[in-house]
Amino acid sequence: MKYKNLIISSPQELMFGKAPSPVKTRRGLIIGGGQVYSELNFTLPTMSINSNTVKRVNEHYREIAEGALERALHLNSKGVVLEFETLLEMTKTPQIGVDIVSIMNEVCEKYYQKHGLASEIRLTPNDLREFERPAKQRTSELIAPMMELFERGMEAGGDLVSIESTGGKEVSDDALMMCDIKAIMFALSVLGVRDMQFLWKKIVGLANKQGKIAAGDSACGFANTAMVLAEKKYIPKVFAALVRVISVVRSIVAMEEGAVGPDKDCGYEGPFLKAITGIPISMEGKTAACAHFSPIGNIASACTDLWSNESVQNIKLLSGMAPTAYMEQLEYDVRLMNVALKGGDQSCQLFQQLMVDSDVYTDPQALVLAPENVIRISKELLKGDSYVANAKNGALATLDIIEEAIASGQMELSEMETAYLPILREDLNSIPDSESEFIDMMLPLMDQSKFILEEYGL
Amino acid sequence: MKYKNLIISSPQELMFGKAPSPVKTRRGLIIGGGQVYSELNFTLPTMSINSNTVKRVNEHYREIAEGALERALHLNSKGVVLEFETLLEMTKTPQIGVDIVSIMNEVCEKYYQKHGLASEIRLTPNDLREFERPAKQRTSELIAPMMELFERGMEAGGDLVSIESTGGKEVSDDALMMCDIKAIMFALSVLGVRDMQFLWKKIVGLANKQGKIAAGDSACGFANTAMVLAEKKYIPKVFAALVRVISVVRSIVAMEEGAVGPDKDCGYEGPFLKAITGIPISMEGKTAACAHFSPIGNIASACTDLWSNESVQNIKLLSGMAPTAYMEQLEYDVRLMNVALKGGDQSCQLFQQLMVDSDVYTDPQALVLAPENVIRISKELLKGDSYVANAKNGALATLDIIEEAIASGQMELSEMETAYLPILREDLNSIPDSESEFIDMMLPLMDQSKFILEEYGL
Amino acid sequence: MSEILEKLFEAVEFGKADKASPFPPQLKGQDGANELTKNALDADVDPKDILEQALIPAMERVGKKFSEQKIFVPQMLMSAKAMGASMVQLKPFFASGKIKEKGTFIIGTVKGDLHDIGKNLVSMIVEGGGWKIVDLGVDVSEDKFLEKIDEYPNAVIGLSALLTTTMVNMEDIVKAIRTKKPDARVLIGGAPINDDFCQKIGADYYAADPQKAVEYLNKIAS
Amino acid sequence: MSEILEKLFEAVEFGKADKASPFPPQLKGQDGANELTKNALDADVDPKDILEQALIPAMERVGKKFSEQKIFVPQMLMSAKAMGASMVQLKPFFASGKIKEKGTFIIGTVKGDLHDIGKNLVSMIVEGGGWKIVDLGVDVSEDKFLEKIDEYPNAVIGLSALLTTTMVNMEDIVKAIRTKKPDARVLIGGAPINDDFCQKIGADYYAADPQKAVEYLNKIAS
Ligand code: B12
Ligand code: B12
Repeated sequence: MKYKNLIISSPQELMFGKAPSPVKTRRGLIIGGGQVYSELNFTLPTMSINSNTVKRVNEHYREIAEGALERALHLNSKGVVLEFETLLEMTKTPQIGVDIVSIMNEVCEKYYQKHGLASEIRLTPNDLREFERPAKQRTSELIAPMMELFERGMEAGGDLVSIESTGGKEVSDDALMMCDIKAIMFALSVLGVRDMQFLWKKIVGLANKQGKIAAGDSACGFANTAMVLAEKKYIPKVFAALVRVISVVRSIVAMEEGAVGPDKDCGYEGPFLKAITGIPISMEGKTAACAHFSPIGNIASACTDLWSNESVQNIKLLSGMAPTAYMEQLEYDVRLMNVALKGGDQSCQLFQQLMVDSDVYTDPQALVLAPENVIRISKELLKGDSYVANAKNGALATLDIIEEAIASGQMELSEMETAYLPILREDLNSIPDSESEFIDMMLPLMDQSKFILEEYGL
Repeated sequence: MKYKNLIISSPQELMFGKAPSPVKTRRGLIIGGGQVYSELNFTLPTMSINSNTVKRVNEHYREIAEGALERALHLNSKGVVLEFETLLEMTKTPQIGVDIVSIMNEVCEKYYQKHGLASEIRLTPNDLREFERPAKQRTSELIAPMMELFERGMEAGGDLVSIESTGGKEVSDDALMMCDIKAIMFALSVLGVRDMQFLWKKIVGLANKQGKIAAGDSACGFANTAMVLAEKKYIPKVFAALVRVISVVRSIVAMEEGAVGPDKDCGYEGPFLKAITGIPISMEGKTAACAHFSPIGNIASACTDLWSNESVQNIKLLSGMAPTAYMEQLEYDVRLMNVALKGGDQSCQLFQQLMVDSDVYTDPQALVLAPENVIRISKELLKGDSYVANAKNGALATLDIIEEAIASGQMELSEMETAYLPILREDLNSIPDSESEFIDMMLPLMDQSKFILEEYGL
Repeated sequence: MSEILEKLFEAVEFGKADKASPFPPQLKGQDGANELTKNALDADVDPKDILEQALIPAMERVGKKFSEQKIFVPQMLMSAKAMGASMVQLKPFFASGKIKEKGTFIIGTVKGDLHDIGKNLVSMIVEGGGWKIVDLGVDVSEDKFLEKIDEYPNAVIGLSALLTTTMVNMEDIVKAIRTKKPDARVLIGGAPINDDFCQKIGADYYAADPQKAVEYLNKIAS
Repeated sequence: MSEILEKLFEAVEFGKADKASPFPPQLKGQDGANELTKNALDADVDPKDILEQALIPAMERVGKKFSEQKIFVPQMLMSAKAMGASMVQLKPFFASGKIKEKGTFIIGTVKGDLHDIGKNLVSMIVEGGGWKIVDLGVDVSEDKFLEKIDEYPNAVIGLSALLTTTMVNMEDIVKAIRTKKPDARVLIGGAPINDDFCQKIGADYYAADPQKAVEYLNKIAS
């Protein structure tokens, strides 16, 4: 791993709105430069996307952008990021995605020119490669349309680019359901890392060519999925907490390849990435209740630079369209943080403390996001000589932190949960530090029809 | 007016979660006793209510209550109020309303018995009298079903009762659109006050008979309507701010007749009522963006005891049902306040200051809700010898506050807005302190076919 | 445009109904729409020109200013009153058929629903656009609509609803109208309504705001 | 119930597939479902009793514990594996027709959609309920469904979708099924689905979770 030392090594400095390496955008947002902005996410209502409906699809996105920016303007917003996370058809047929970017960019430009409201589009194409099983991560023909959408989407006005890439997911899907931490380690710290290296080299190349911003990649299919499953009580929360930490070594590869942030929201590995690399990040919490329920509603905002709602359909609520309503909610959340920032260190610290105290001992997934624990875990995530070792050390530190919180009586966990702790520790301890040894250890245990080693450069 | 002195006379003591006269409920919530609770509001999706659909209607309410309480439980909620604001059919045919109360009460009881989660139902029947024009406020046959729903609904498990009564609305509807402040004064401080006296004597009588809690009456059709219209830029915000303050003398009549709080959310006159009478209150702000947009998203929570979302339909979002999602959002908001309360005076003060600073100078309607201004205006609202004089004094103080904020450069208002200030002041100054003189002055100016003086005891 | 029509335009734009009216302050003491219309007619200006060159364009400008958020509702209401004051003078010409409204617009809030602020705004702005308005008020049943359609067989019908439990009543009303008068145009609006709903219940058009309603109506009229 | 069936019940409930399996720790070294089934058959226990008195009730208990949130998915998966290990022994009796599944359940995630975690859970729990499962995987087109319906003409069909842009594909699939086999029962599920949508597209039943699906299927089977 490229990073050997933390950029932020004191918990007090891990603060919302402030990142050591802020990202400046075309229309003048300075993300991480002392201000938190809203990042609005949205999607279509129930409908199909085809040549008959594409006009209506476009109208939806225009309406969403107009409604959101009009509301943001009315609320004296300091700036907005609109995340356009595409639906499959929009990546499969890049023209559809490109057109939507153009439409929204037009709206952004209008509000910028007419009213001085700065906004920027984050374009997040789909990782189509998972349509093939076993996945052909490097040789698939589906890579071409993905790259086309990145390239032409940036030309059309997408200034930040991200993806939720899926390298290793063919392994992690089952591993999550079986709570098999070794398989998760294999999926993320071996396959995931290797795929990220392959993919992000390309993405950064495309972005640099156009002077655009390669932002980051969130382990959605891993860490977010684990959280949703834990929230449904399908898998233990302690397991989900570990998955989050392990995903850091995978997601950080984007930065190693040249991504500069803001990291994407939904995997919640952002705080660790911020501590280690200094980039600004996006997070989501209570105001993403439209998209999924969460055990980390407040603590998620403790050190974020963008505040997101993950996704909401363009449907009508009593007040107006749902994305407009969520725009308002995000703006008010963000206002509180910005007022605190204006008040100086003490008021930020106090407000952050409220966010942290609010959730920290209610769930191990919240616990690991407390700035103090982020720093402690991040240190472990750097110590070793391989991604595998780093992920393992981070996960073990996480187990320590959970066990300490239980031992001190601050966190209560059910028997069902705590029963997993020794098993997880034992499994983690059984993992060697060397990648090749780890691969040798895992291969016999796995269903090798599910993934193709060559597609990961192995 | 009964109240001659403020119960809370220092802005520092006007704090969320703490009311001088807390309200204790059957299942042990202590509203205003040092803790803020969520108040979830909800309504049906698009559908009609009739004998064919009533089964489905009931299912919706059961689903809403189950979903919300399950989520609240999962989030370690300290307690919840479910506001059941009826739709017309449920008051017209009280049996429908009563059945829904029973169903939800059953769910509340289950969560209480099985998991110790305390919740309570606030029952808010409709004011049916506005179906007749001119309204027969005292002699209408529609009063009978309203009272039946109050009475039988409390028996069925509605522990808090409220209403958004409409006395004077036949005058205020036009007055709002014409920005006629004198007519608003007539509607609220003459007609509204008199109707509240008539109505709340009855409601308090019914509640006391059953040992239930007569909670309060919010000037929704006046102050909330004004806010929504101002938010659409249909009428000036300065006008809407005045309407809110004037509505205090109308809504406080509930307390004079024996209501004890928590006051209802949507008129936002609560902070003044809390300062004057010491009762706990409910407010709504950013987390009511599902129901209407708001210029007071954060400041609204500065001194609230319940935190509400006003209303959301039982429709599906990506995460689950919308009321469940809003339950989560409210709970996280409330957690922050409760953590601050736990931290003691200093942390509460600081958090409240963030809420206030966040909004205070963005809109005159926010300005009047700053604790300092609430206290200052409340003092004026007590000074006179009549409701008319009190409302007038409160409104004039509000104008002073707005003008001072403009003069000091802290608040910017457009010309369109400021042009109204001298006109409003002149109109207010022309109003005599005596009710009878005021009536004599107004009658010739008004369309008397629209209201019946006798129905207001005049 | 003649000077007198220009003045009338101004009176309507700024809401000066008649000389006695104290509004707007800057026109205090001057003739209002009522007097100016009378003067124009006395000076043999064609009532059609009064309507089409002064009143309707003035109200159009007012509607535009409103939708651009440059004026508040009360100003628009004053303009509507001024237009009304002018209409009093024009009445005989409508009666004789010399001039005509663009058409008749029947509007009401559907049964069970009492919200009328939005509906009233729509009426006002459509009226300013040169339409005859038949406002049935709130809580209006199918029967009442049908009755009025008998009276004004070519009218366009507008339905308003603000409650999710009453918007479904629109469907009954549209059905009833279709049975009686299959070719009648029905326009719907109100906060919970949208295009999909409009299509679902078979209404002709959904307008999100009064401006859109006027555009649609004018398309029909032309 | 005989002692051996009780033990088999326990092996399935706690997920002990065979003697070699290290799970669950408390049954380490003991016979698993595979061995116990063989022993039972050797002892002439009626295969029907094995199925109906041990396997299915054990999986029912597991399903209940899961829906009461007393166990996590991995435990349920282990039980499913244990049941599978028992089934290996019972296979000949299914083949000979001596014992029968309750029916066949064809399940798939609809075209365009790759979410399968929910679908997989449903398969597993329905299988535990005594149904034969034909899992078509993800991104499944009408044609693939129809093909399998040819193969299993009495099967109940289950469709899963997690995306609002793919749930609409259910409608096409239901239509295609209806054309080919009007009386086939179609059950749908997935996070964005609800009752109204189910009615709208003419599917037979919407199940919010696997338990509800099993209840519905068992009603059909009986
Ligand atoms: C995990 C997940 C993924 C994983 C999928 C892994 C996998 N192998 O399935 C990954 C990361 C790959 C993924 C990808 C995508 N996802 Co996704 N994903 C989720 C997530 C987080 C959880 C879904 C889940 O597994 N839940 C747990 C299971 C157990 O629950 P369930 O599926 O609802 O199933 C239960 C019931 O519904 C029912 N059931 C389900 N099926 C059936 C069938 C029958 C017959 C019956 C009776 C019952 C039944 O029983 C199950 C058990 O109780 C959801 C968020 C959410 N709130 O749901 C988003 C979500 C569904 N995904 C979303 C999106 C947008 C995507 C992507 C398009 C993202 C992108 N831009 O690339 C891609 C699309 C991929 C594709 N073509 O399908 C959106 C959908 C938005 C929309 N407009 O519809 C969601 C809602 C996330 C969000 N909030 O924005 N996703
Ligand atoms: C004002 C108001 C009231 C006032 C009504 C005063 C009046 N004379 O109209 C009062 C207080 C009386 C009231 C009462 C009730 N209300 Co109310 N009310 C509102 C409020 C705050 C604003 C509505 C409004 O006037 N908006 C301003 C106008 C200008 O906008 P508009 O109506 O949308 O109209 C515009 C467009 O829609 C369009 N349009 C409208 N009609 C038409 C028609 C045509 C043909 C066209 C082309 C266009 C068009 O043009 C207009 C101008 O742009 C809304 C909140 C909201 N977010 O909308 C709740 C709201 C509509 N009310 C609500 C409720 C529940 C009620 C009550 C049932 C409350 C109770 N429990 O007693 C009662 C029901 C009374 C009844 N039988 O109808 C809910 C509805 C929830 C639901 N399930 O549907 C809302 C959404 C409040 C909420 N968030 O919970 N209400």
